[in-house]
Amino acid sequence: MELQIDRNAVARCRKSAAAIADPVQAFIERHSTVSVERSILRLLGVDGVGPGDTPVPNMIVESLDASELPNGIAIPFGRALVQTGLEPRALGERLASGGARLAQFGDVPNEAARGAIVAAARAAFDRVLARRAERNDLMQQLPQLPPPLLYMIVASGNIYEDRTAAVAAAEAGAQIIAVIRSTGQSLLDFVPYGPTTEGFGGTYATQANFAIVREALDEASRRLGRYVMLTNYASGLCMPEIAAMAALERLDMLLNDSMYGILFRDINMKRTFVDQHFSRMLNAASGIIINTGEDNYLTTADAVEQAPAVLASQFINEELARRAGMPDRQIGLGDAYEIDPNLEDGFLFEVAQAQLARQIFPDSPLKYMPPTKHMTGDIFKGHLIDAMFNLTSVMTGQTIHLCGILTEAIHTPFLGDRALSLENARYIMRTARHFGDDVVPKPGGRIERRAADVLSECEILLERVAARGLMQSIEAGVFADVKRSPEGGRGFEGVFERAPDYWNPFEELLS
Amino acid sequence: MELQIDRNAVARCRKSAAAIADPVQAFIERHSTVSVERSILRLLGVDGVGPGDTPVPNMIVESLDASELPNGIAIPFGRALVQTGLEPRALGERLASGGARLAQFGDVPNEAARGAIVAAARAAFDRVLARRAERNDLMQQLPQLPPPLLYMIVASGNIYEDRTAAVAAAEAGAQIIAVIRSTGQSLLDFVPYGPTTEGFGGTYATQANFAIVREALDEASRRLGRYVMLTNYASGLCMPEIAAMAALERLDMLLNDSMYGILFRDINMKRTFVDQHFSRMLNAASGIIINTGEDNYLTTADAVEQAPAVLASQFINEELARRAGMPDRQIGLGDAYEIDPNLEDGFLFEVAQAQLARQIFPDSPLKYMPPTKHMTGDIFKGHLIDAMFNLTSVMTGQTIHLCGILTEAIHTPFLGDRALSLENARYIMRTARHFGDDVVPKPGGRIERRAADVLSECEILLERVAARGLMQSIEAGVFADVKRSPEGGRGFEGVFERAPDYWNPFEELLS
Amino acid sequence: MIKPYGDTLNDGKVQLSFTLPVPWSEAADEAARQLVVKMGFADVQVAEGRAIAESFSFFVVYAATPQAIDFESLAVPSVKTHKMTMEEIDALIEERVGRKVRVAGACIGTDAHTVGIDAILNMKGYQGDYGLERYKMFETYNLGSQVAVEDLVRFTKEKKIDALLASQVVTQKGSDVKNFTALVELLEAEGLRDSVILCCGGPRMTSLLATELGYDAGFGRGTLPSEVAAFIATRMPHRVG
Amino acid sequence: MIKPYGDTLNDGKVQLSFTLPVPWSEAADEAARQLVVKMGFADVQVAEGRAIAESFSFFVVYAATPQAIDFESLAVPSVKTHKMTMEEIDALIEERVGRKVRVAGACIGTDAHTVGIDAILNMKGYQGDYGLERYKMFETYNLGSQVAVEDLVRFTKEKKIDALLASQVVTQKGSDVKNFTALVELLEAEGLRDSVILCCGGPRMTSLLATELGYDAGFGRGTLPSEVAAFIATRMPHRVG
Ligand code: B12
Ligand code: B12
Ligand SMILES: Cc1ncc(COP(=O)(O)O)c(C=O)c1O
Ligand SMILES: Cc1ncc(COP(=O)(O)O)c(C=O)c1O
Repeated sequence: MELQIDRNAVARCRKSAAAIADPVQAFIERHSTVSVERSILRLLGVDGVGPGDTPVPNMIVESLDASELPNGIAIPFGRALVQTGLEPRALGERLASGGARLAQFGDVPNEAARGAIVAAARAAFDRVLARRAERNDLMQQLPQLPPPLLYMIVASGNIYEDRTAAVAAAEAGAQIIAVIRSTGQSLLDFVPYGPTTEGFGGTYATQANFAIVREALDEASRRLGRYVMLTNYASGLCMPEIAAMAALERLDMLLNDSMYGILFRDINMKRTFVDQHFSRMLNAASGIIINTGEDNYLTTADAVEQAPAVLASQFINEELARRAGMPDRQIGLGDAYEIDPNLEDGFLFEVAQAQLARQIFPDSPLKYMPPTKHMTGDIFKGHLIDAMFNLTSVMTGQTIHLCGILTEAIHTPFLGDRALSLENARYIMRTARHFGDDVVPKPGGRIERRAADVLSECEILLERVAARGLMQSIEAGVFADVKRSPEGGRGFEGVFERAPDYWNPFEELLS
Repeated sequence: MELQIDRNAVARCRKSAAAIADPVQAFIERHSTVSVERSILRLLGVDGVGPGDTPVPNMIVESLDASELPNGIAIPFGRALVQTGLEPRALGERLASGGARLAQFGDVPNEAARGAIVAAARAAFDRVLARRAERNDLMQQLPQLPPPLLYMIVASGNIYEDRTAAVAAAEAGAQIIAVIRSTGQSLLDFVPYGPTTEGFGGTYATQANFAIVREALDEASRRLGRYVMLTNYASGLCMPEIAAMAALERLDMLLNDSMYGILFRDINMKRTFVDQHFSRMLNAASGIIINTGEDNYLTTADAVEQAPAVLASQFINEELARRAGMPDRQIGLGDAYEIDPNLEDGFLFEVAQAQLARQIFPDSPLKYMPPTKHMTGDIFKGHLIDAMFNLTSVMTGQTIHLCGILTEAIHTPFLGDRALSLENARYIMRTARHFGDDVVPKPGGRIERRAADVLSECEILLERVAARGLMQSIEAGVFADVKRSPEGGRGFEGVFERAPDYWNPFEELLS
Repeated sequence: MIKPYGDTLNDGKVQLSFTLPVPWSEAADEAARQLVVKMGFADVQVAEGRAIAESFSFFVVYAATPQAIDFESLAVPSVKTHKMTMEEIDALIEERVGRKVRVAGACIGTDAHTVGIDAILNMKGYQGDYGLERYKMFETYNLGSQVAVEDLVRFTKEKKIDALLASQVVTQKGSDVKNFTALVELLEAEGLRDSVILCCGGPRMTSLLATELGYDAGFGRGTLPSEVAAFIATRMPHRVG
Repeated sequence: MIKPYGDTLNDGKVQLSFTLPVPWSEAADEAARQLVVKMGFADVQVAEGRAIAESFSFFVVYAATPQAIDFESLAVPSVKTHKMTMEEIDALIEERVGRKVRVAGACIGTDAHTVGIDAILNMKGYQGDYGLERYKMFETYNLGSQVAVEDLVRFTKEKKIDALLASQVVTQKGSDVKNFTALVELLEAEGLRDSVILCCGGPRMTSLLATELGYDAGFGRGTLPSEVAAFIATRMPHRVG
């Protein structure tokens, strides 16, 4: 497939995206959040929970005086490191148990504190790089099957059932396993701790849970002779912390998109823009591919109408990700197959949209989401809609392929549902493997016209957003028909302006 | 879709087909069969059964002296008509009940007999034309939906359950209903009589059964505002008789292919070539579209390898049908989607083959058969293979579309299976309605190369068949890996050489 | 009495599929067959059995159930009996209630699936059927997603809500039933239960379940706004009068 | 004891689908639900119910079965235990029987589905596994399709057949069982039953069913020729010796 597209229009879109990113980026650089600070602690090695299951990083950051927070957690924690001579984790536990308070180490000179932190941060950074190297080695030894990479979700609520399901899915052909989070975790201003066995619509994202599934998948990867990737969700109130945990547990991808949080979780935009930036810096360093959430726009609003907004959001997400230091090959922009199955020629529209994204973002490991909105209890029909999605994906060379599941409208997937879904994808992608290479859209035909329309509407939209500002545009409901105000939503109280002396030791390491 | 195909090769294929048909046609013209003779009686109005449920037409033909048969049934029957003054049907009953014997009317002059028959035949012919006109009127008033015409089978064994199923299928979107025959009916050298409620894998084709479903579908057609077609099977030992019955009961299509009978039912080739010719003359006059059975080759032999043989057989069938006076628009050549679903790029091969047939036979209402051989008990997978078949059909503009059924490998379809199957076809054909118009096969790509290969292999095959003769080629196993000898198989005893005075009153009317 | 219909009246034919946690083998096929026999089916045919993972097998089975159901005497409470247009509904309220009816809707608990409740409330409506906001005689409050039951009850009290619409889309582990129950209980505790028309909805909701939960009505998949509007409009007069 | 596995061990989750001969309505959904409850399932969810024709409705249901099966103690006669190669099988016959084994196969009754029996007998074989004709130590007669039971028994007697392979693919209305039974009965009547290894096959055949029908072995979907060859080869010595 090769569409004729207007390359100048694409260039103009990128220019608008840069103009949109500028003020957001300026805001980000002037601010930090409680979650960014907690992630610094986590990277340094702080972990565990205190009374009431409050995570130690939360306890430590909360223990800071309101006047001290604008300088960041690093220096106060560094002072305590110097003074106690403890390792970060042990220090964290001491602080959490009440055996010490950060305030009591005020005497330690800044320079010494900074030195201690720099050493610890460098060690942490090396740990991250070591896990990244480990991934590279494994992927060399155990090459993946060619894309579209079949991505499968597990979501039982119980990490041990998830592990069983993950391994079974890998055996049935899955190349990426996502452990879906429990409903509402993205609204928690902390990350739960330890292995968990209770969750609704998903399983809590905890570091222990990450490790449990990673280990099982490593074992399966060796057995199957191909590396099976693991992914989870960063978006929410704890983006940077989850990014830190994922780096340490060698996750391979993360859903990471503040637009998702803003629109679909009513998370404060300022908070999450700042969180997103630092989390993406971490993802960049740890070699984690991010997945953005444009697909979600199509689940609430009309997919035909929203196509230009999806593309616009992809341009913005690309720009923001690049500014966090991400190479294109780690920027998995999202899209979805959500056009009404009853629409005549809907398939042609889907092909147009998917191919357009493929050509505009040639190096992005595009993430293609399956039909969800129009899935019903008719599993037989649903299986077919998924098949047309699979066909579109292989035709247009999508990279990360979320397998659609015939029971989408009924329950989080059963083990057997997953097998049917993978069989669907494998069959369609085999029987039509090179179909996309073998046909050309008729010049001026329906597919090409649709692609041109989406691109030109996107261009206009981006210009409007650039003129108005991203935050104001979101306020006006430009994306997914949802309106959010810059000061509204959850987590705003966790945003603070950086003092002149603010310091985040990882920012330097990661840039 | 538009393939670049070698028009000269196509012309050469047609030339070979003509060369192949010549000796077959010459043979046909020198012979008749018991079934042809019985069909003459049926057309004249003879019907009913005698002792032991033997149909009256059989009793009458069998009552003829071996020495008389070569002159045909018409004159002896005409003599009896003259002498008794009865209507054909009543005369038949009289003869069947033993109340009279054909032999006793030897005195009636030939001319008088001929005159009586000509009058009766003309009346019969008018009845056929009247039914045809009726169809034309209905199709004007109740226009069908655009092709691919969704064709659905019913096969309960019980005509009343079939009727229920036929109406339900029509309501669910079917445009053509086929009542599958009971296993083994094609081997019966007579047509069963009356409404029937017992059959295996299908329901007996009887005139009463035809009428029952036709009436129900006419009612449904009016209610739904679109004409629903009815079809059944002629191939077998009674091709011309079923063609006669179908003409009288306004069936719209008939499976009519002696190659099917030869290869898959071990029916004698001489018998069935002769039967086929007269049955097709009848079909031509009654406006019935024939469906040929090339698809069957793919169910026993490898579909990739057999593609040239399928095409070759289509050329031959086209030629033989034209010689029976059929216009192209009534010659529904068969093909099927039977390539192994595990073959990489199998879909591309299917598209190539379907499109090739579409372009070579532009005016034929191509009959496209669904996957059957590779269907398994995995109904979910089967539903997907059917979906790719549906896609291929709408992309390549097939006309008569037999809907694949997800339970193909399990049982003759349930009512619910049919609904799912129709929903499959309707969904795929809607969402991808103009996809075929909107893409072009890449010149020199896999699809085009495959089409070119099939065509050139077909050309070679046709040349070989022309050189060797059709009957000898069948004997050599050229088609579907099945070998049959010219004198072997069932029904050979029913073939006879025409005496110089042989007369079939309908031959003149139909030419 | 009716039975499932395969290809013959009352043949009882049913399709089943399931996974067994055993590696595939001929014995696994047989286990599947015996299991379906144990479920009470006759004529059991294991059409497909295959490995879907090292220690799981998947089966497709066809079988005949001996069970039948007396369809005629089935009593199903339906809330969708009278089809009414927006104009008729507005007119009914105007005439019989004489003031705007105050309706509040929310997606309760941690559920963030607002598309369903929005479909009922927003102007735009659902499948060409306008939402309650479009009606002259409704005053509509859409509280959105993840609304705590406490907040909803407080709001009901404050705004003197006449009809309360609660939505639950996530049903895993019975979370919908839990939240719906919490809402009724809190309304009762606050003495508000009888002063509102209480409706619940979501893709798995049925009239019967709603009744069991103590709601006045329940609306399932494919509900149209006008059906909900008609229900409220026909109930209101009883409350007011 | 094992149960169907949805997403949690022993949750018993099963998918069902079926048609009811009633026009669709909310009451039809409820009838579907009650019917599945009557079948003994718990946690019944009618995921889909819709009209598929004026007087028929189709349902997709998920439910949990309370039934479990003792997988460990399941006794399944399997004929496919020893995997042997063509060479091993030929060698075994050569050594233990010392002559060619005469095998006849046919598709009996009015059944014309020869692809399956051909797959077992023809040179070419099935899925890369050679057919019996290719074996040095089998003398193979493929009688083709639509072979009357009488003809097959006559042939068996005439040619002193050692192993008889009967195929039935059409199973509608139990026609396979009828034909298979007729074959055993005629063999018995002719006093030939004990002098042949009697095998049946077809896509719906299971070892258990074959045993019930009085056959020595039954082969179902996906059978490889070598499995049949191995069975015959290991049985022959008992007959001869
Ligand atoms: C869109 C969607 C989302 C969107 C929601 C956006 C939004 N603002 O609503 C997003 C992406 C945010 C989302 C997230 C999640 N989702 Co979701 N989602 C869906 C999806 C695809 C469509 C739901 C939908 O919009 N349907 C269309 C509307 C119009 O239909 P409806 O809701 O049934 O409403 C109609 C009727 O039911 C009725 N109605 C509904 N409520 C009410 C109330 C009243 C009073 C009345 C009168 C009528 C009424 O009227 C409506 C019009 O007819 C479904 C799958 C599916 N195809 O159904 C999954 C689904 C509902 N989601 C699911 C899950 C698990 C989640 C997550 C928990 C996943 C996770 N762990 O991250 C999250 C968390 C959400 C949360 N906290 O609640 C599961 C629920 C499983 C279950 N049965 O418990 C589903 C079924 C997918 C699946 N198979 O896993 N999701
Ligand atoms: C090909 C085919 C045909 C071809 C047959 C050509 C031929 N020469 O065989 C044709 C087109 C002629 C045909 C006709 C009919 N068919 Co047909 N056909 C099929 C189809 C598509 C494939 C069967 C097949 O070849 N399978 C592949 C082989 C390799 O598998 P197999 O037979 O299972 O064999 C394997 C094992 O079972 C085993 N095996 C089989 N036999 C034996 C015997 C022994 C001794 C051993 C050891 C092993 C063994 O080994 C084999 C290799 O593993 C099936 C649907 C399907 N997908 O299954 C319908 C199907 C079998 N046909 C069916 C019907 C009803 C018919 C007709 C009666 C329809 C009609 N009314 O016209 C006719 C009549 C045929 C007749 N008189 O028997 C039904 C049977 C329904 C039922 N369960 O009763 C099916 C299931 C389709 C359907 N859903 O309606 N058919
Ligand atoms: C980008 C992105 N992040 C996160 C999530 C999931 O977040 P939550 O855990 O809030 O459901 C999604 C879900 O679709 C997503 O698209
Ligand atoms: C051309 C043709 N005729 C007839 C039939 C059916 O014939 P029978 O009744 O012998 O099964 C078929 C079946 O596929 C066919 O393709």
